[in-house]
Amino acid sequence: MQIKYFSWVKEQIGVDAENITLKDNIETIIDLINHLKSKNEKYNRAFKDISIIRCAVNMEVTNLDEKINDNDEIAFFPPMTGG
Amino acid sequence: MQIKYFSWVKEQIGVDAENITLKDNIETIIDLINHLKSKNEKYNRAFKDISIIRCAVNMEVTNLDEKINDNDEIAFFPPMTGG
Amino acid sequence: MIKVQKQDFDVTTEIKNITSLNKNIGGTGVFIGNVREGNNSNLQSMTLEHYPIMTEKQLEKINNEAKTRWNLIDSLIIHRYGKLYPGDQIVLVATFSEHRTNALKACEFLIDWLKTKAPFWKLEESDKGNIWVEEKTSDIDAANKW
Amino acid sequence: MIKVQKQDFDVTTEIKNITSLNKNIGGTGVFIGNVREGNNSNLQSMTLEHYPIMTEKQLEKINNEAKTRWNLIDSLIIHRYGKLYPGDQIVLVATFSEHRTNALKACEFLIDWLKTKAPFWKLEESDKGNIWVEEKTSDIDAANKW
Repeated sequence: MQIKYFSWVKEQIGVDAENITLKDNIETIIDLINHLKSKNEKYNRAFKDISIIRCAVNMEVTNLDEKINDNDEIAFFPPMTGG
Repeated sequence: MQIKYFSWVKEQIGVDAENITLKDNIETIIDLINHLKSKNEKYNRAFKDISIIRCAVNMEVTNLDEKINDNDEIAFFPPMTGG
Repeated sequence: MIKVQKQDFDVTTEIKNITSLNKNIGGTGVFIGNVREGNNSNLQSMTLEHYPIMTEKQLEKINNEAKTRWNLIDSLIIHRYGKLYPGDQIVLVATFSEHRTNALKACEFLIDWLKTKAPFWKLEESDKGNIWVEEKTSDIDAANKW
Repeated sequence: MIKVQKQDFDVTTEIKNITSLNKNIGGTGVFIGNVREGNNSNLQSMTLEHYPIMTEKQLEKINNEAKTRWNLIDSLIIHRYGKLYPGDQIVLVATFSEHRTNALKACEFLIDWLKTKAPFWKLEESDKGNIWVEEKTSDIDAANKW
């Protein structure tokens, strides 16, 4: 699974993308976030306030309870500020 | 007094402007219209339906009961279609 | 600013003349009106007559009204007169503000008021002959809503 | 049409590319967004990051939504990314219709939706340091009103 990060989420985590292999107990985006937070303090900080985290699965904006699987492209970012 | 005509009002009357001297019994625009209509059939036709005649006194849109005097510039025209 | 002119205008030039003077303009609202060929009548040309001097006065008044109602850094109306052809530009309204809402509302207001309050009259030359464009009820309603 | 690009755009060229193809366009609504210098922070530059491919998909979706809701002959969104400076153009929205109301409403809708639904993030570089622009409540409200 490829994960992409944008804006200050990317800055706090320190990479703009990474590949991980989904573990069996990760079924939803929120599971994935909890898994990432357990890895180290950078992820923990980036995902501290989940209310200002938005995510996309395969380039579609979704909710954090969305089911995911191994060949999805997941992206995490703050609220969008286009225009 | 100078009178100006625009659009089909001008076409029907046949001139784009004319000078007239106000008679004593002409106090308002509607008096002026009635005076003009008495002159000949062209005016009579142009001012036949007063509901689609607009007028301006000294370049300000006004109502037909507006008082006028000899040094005013009066204009008659159909509803404006700008933009 | 108000311009009543026979010649065409260049939208980029007109906008940059203003935005280049003020780096706090965040939103520019623009409306451009063009001569339509029309679906049935096969329009050949359209002649815009106007009332010189009164036109400038009226446009100035309408423009000032917009500046009173919305927080604008600047605004511009260019209105052409004379003989125009299908596709030609007739009118440009441009409103400049720090934020988009003021610019967009003022732009809509200006073109709505121009339709019924600017002393122009349009003669359409088509297969049907020469016909003066009549006032539309929808334009009166649009002007009255502000 | 959708364009996501680093380079600047010329408003006249972009509009004429479309109006020259259709002589039934009577009204064109345009919004141009520029980088504001700001009143206090003395902005030096603004870097727009975006999510390639998703950006195009989202803009296409938003643009199609406008075409579904209003009677448009065409519409165009150009959104820049990369490092921009005060006064620089960021975004162009242009909507083309037979009559002005459709064009103006669709234009307002498009810029409102772009604000919260287009995957761009703005980093402001100023005297205060580098600060990511936060979502505004007024922008969420503006998007939700449609």
